[in-house]
Amino acid sequence: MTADVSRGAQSPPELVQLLTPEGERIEHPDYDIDLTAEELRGLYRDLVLVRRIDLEAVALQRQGELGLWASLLGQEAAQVGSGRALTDADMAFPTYREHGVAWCRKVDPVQLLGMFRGVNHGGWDPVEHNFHLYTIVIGSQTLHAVGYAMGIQRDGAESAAIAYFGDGATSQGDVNEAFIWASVFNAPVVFFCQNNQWAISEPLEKQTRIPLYRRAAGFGFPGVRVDGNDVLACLAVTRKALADARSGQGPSMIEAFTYRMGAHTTSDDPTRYRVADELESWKLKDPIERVKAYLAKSGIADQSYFDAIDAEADELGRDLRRRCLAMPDPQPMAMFDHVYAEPHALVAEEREQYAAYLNSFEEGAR
Amino acid sequence: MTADVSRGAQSPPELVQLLTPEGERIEHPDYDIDLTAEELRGLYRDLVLVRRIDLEAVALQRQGELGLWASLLGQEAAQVGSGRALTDADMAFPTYREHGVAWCRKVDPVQLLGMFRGVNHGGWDPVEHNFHLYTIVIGSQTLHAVGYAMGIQRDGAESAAIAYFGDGATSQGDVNEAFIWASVFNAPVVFFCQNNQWAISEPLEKQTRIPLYRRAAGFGFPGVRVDGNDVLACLAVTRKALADARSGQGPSMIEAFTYRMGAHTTSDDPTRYRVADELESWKLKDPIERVKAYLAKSGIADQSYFDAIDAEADELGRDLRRRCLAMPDPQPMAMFDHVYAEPHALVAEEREQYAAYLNSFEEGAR
Amino acid sequence: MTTLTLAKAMNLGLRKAMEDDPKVLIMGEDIGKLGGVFRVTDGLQKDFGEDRVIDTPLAESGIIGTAIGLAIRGYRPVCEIQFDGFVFPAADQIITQLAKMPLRSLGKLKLPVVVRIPCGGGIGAVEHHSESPEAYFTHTAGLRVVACSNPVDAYTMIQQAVRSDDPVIFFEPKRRYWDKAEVDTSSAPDTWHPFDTGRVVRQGADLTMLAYGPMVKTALEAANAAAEEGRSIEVVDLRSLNPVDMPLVTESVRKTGRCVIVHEAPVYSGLGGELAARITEQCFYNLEAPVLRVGGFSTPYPPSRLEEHYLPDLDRVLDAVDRAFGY
Amino acid sequence: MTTLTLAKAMNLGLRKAMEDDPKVLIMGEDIGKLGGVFRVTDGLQKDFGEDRVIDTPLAESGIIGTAIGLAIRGYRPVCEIQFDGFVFPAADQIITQLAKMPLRSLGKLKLPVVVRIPCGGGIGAVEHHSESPEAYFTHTAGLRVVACSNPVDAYTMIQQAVRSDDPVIFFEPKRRYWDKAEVDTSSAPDTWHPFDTGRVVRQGADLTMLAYGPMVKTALEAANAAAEEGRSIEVVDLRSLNPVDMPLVTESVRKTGRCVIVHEAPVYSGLGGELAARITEQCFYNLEAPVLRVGGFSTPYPPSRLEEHYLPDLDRVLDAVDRAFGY
Ligand SMILES: Cc1ncc(C[n+]2csc(CCOP(=O)(O)OP(=O)(O)O)c2C)c(N)n1
Ligand SMILES: Cc1ncc(C[n+]2csc(CCOP(=O)(O)OP(=O)(O)O)c2C)c(N)n1
Ligand SMILES: [Mg+2]
Ligand SMILES: [Mg+2]
Repeated sequence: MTADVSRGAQSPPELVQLLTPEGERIEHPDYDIDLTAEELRGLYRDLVLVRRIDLEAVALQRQGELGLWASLLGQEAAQVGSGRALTDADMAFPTYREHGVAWCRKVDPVQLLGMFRGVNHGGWDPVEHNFHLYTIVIGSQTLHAVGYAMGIQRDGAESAAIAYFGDGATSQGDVNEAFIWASVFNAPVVFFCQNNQWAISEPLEKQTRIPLYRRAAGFGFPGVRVDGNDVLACLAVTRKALADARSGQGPSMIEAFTYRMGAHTTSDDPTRYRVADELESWKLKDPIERVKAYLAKSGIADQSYFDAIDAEADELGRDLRRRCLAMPDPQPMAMFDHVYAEPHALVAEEREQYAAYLNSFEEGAR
Repeated sequence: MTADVSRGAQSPPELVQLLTPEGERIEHPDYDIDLTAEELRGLYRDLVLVRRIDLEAVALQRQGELGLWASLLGQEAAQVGSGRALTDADMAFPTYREHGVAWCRKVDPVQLLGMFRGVNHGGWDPVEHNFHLYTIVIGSQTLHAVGYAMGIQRDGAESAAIAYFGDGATSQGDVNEAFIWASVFNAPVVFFCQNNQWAISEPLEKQTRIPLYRRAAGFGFPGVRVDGNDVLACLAVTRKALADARSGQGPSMIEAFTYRMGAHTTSDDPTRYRVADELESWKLKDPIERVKAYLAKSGIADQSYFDAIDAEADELGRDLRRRCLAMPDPQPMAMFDHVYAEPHALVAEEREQYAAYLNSFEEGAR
Repeated sequence: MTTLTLAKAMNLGLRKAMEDDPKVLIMGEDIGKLGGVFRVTDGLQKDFGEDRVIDTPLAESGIIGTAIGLAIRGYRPVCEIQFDGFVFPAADQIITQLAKMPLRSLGKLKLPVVVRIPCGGGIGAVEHHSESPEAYFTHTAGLRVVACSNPVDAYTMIQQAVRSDDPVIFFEPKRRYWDKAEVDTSSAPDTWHPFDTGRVVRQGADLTMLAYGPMVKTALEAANAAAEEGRSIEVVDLRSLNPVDMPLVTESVRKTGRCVIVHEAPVYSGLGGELAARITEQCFYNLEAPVLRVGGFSTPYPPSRLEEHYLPDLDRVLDAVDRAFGY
Repeated sequence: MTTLTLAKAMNLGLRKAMEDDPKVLIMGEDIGKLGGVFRVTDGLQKDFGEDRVIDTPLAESGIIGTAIGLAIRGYRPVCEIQFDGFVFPAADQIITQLAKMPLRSLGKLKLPVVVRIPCGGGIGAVEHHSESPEAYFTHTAGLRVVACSNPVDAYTMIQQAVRSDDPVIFFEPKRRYWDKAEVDTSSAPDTWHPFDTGRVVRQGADLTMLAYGPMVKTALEAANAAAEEGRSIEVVDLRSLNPVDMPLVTESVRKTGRCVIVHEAPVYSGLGGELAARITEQCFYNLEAPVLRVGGFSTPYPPSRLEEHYLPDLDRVLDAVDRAFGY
């Protein structure tokens, strides 16, 4: 039988896990990780702060300060785990939901709000942070990541690119082309798929009938499924994949199996398409609670530490709110900036005409 | 280890073969086929006639009667084997090279010449023959085949669609989206990839680093590699895949491992990019010779039969040439026909103006 | 007569089309249980089943490509592109296949595929959710391109689009989805305004204003405002963008001698250029002023806090009217 | 001075660009050993290696998408699209990413990507190999769009395109690839005609004819023929299609009072409409006749035995000239 898959006769997907939902530390033959107490506390802090940023942004949207927000609720571990696996020299290509990765890349959270507030399409310096701008067109950024990785290759550098994308994105031609390019050129890129089970209202079955990490094998590189709510496992698995990439072993795919706890965005109403039970069962797998339980149990952190982090989170939230409200609206003429890097007669003409038009009001000509 | 593929540690691809290059009939545990002597002779006849059509077309191009021709030389078995597996109710979606499948679908060979002669973009009735028009934009037709298969499903019909494409095409987003659609909807479609090792000047390694049939597993359906120069194996494997599709078992992929014996098209010059040795080694695997040897050895046919077929082929070639030369050029105003199915003011206006313009010459107004 | 929002009128029009012909299918992202992000397909999957209202994988090329296959098999798929800016992954299937296959087959294949695209800005959205890509399609021979501007047209035109044997790109003005009007859902199709014609939506004598989709409302407001200054503006809702109802347009311009074209898409190389050129050619001796255009700038659609500057509004339209009268 | 075909001039221009800047890469299908189907990249892979002259997998979206990634990393990729009709699978990456990312990044990212597209008909090819898709890109803010018409421009403009920090869509007139001219390959870049300007290629007094790419030659032939009838036609090679050198164009039209625009792309909703509208607005009182357009019809590009009817030729151009003088 030369067919690789006989229909339905698949072994169940394995899941790399290092920390159970109950906060128990378990071993995995292939993925080990040895973190200091400080590093472990750091991960907890990241998770809590990132969730707080997200909650504050949701609140800001509810109060009309943002036009929209795409919440990462439930995906903190996938993002912090993978984000903390990156070195400064690695380059990350996010979707619109990677606020936790942005945090790890030292992007000031207020800069994440710009596009959701409608003051810009992307506020931070992608070069300074080695964190690309949010990409909204599903899947496009995976090709950018591969191209960037081809650049790393040509530079002879020891770094890697990582492409973030969702379960829905796996259906896009671009993502599949990215897989092909990466494997043909053996590019130093990690495909990090956060399978949060939903693409807006569409459940995973609308995109695939087998576990997503198995796609990778079909393109000739390794795929692994990791517990996306387990920050340690996400860190370990991503570290390994990045190390492989940096050392010339080519691409891999990571499927972080997680769950979108909230709505797709603040515009969405998930009660129309999914049952509450599902959400409840995933609450038991919360990415933060298990770390907290582990830290407490193992004596690495105690209540006073948790309280301090909560306080820091509250201050972060307050600060974010304050600075969000203080964000200046862009000037009308900014519309014409940066359309081209070099002078462009048509844009210059339109800019001039529009400035004159606006002026005509101020001069009371109308 | 949850990774499906460890880099490099792959089992070598198996190849379904029922007839060796030496014309020996061999057994395969999964694919059996039992053909009457007449059917076997029929396949030989198909192969010879199809090659003859192709050679005649190449000659017509050399003599300026066609603008271009995409030769199927070397791929006759893949096309006749798969084409003869189809029932009348099945629907085939070809590329620009499926002259052998066209033959099996009873398309008059002269109709294949239309687009290469520049008199039309596709001459036959795709509905009458259940053979879609040639598609030039690489990969597009695979989605059409899947959509058509979804229609079969909705009709509750017992037939299937088959999508032809090349090794190069596997890199296109559309082909991958077709895989995804087919698997998600369990559509009755067979993906028939003729891996002729080349996409114009690019060898297979530019499209993939693993055997192409393994792509299928990553999308959750079976993939099989068949000796594309073995008409019996191609027939058997395609029959099975079509039967599976028709009986609700969903899609499969067949990689027919073959070789493009000629240039990509008559415009191409393969000496720029490939070595003659490769061609020589593939000549030993010729798809026709092995059938002839088998027929002779097994006494199913003798020289007089072969001579008769050759004579038929010559007559077919002559007839094709005659009718090619007799093909009328299209009338200028035909340009405006069939742009829309319903009346369209803009096309009507341009048609009228152009007719008047042409008239002005005839009336000697200029 | 029922009072309907434009979105609801679309919904009822689609429902009617599905009832009338079992070959009509609807496909797209999130159109099933969710009813589409604008609820245009609300309730249809519940009533017509998952085989006729198909939530697809997330890939626009796949949506159009499989719709073409379904059409070859005899179905009449209506595809939803979730937002204007997401039509581009499907550009290849639309331009090289959907538009050209009927001619390629010498008329043996008809592709009655409708591609619905909510378009335009003004809803405070993030990037890619506010664009007006009609010119990419009006330039593509083989496609019909239409835009509805009000609930009555939404209800009737979507049904006409589904019945058309040609591929139709169907633009819906997303910021007008919640505008209401009286719609007669019992009217007979042969009483409807013909599919490929425009309509004078306001009579006037001094200047012709051409608009379509979301800008029709703006044009009407501008005409009302201009009326207060004593200027009589005729407003034409083009409705069909390929073909355009040139007899209607030129009749109006010959009468008024002035013309302003309004669309949200960037002016440069947009549909307005075609209309201006065509009108000028056909009405050369009637024009008192050049045909003027008001539209988006030659920049990507700006962040939403600037969109009021980017989108043609009452003032910018009136400014163009002033300029037209300045000649 | 060397006598070069347009294809060879492209080749030498690319070679020079690669020599001048190690960050310049070339990528596309069949551009390595084969040297591209038109041999424009002939010999480059041999001399610059497979890392700088990259034969890619067969997928246009992948080509542009990875080129963008390479540009973010600091490279300057020159992508070859094998034929005009195959640019559409890349439409999404070009329109939503390449064109918009610089603004999205508020100028922090520059994307010096060149997309080379052999365009136009007249070579007796099969479907999709003879199209003129420039209007899809001139309408897309964020892109520069240029077309060369002769070996000298081919040599210089491709180098200017590579040096530009903006994304450039670079059209090459495929049926003129074998046209020859004297090219000075030692000229200094600062002596070259500026990148975003047009050029008067024939002086004239009575009518301005605008053309670009493959139609420049046809326009010149028409002007010569018209001269025999005593009509003095000024021919402008636009060279840059976004932006267009409007000062040059309007200066000419103000002088001549008549204008004919010629392109191979379908007239409807094509670039000619934009030019006609713009010229009419800026030269309203100078025009003796409406700006007329000659171009492709509103049909898919026909089979090659009809292309002589589809493509603007001497007679059709002269017919438009006649009509322009008829006013
Ligand atoms: C090309 C394209 N089509 C459609 C959309 C609209 N859209 C935005 S998010 C989304 C679902 C994405 O799902 P997934 O990839 O799983 O990511 P998630 O939102 O779950 O993080 C869709 C359909 C888009 N942004 N881009
Ligand atoms: C979208 C697209 N890009 C490029 C081309 C030009 N082209 C024609 S055939 C071909 C190679 C196809 O290779 P493969 O899929 O292996 O099929 P084969 O020709 O070997 O049968 C290319 C690049 C095309 N037709 N369509
Ligand atoms: Mg998801
Ligand atoms: Mg091939």
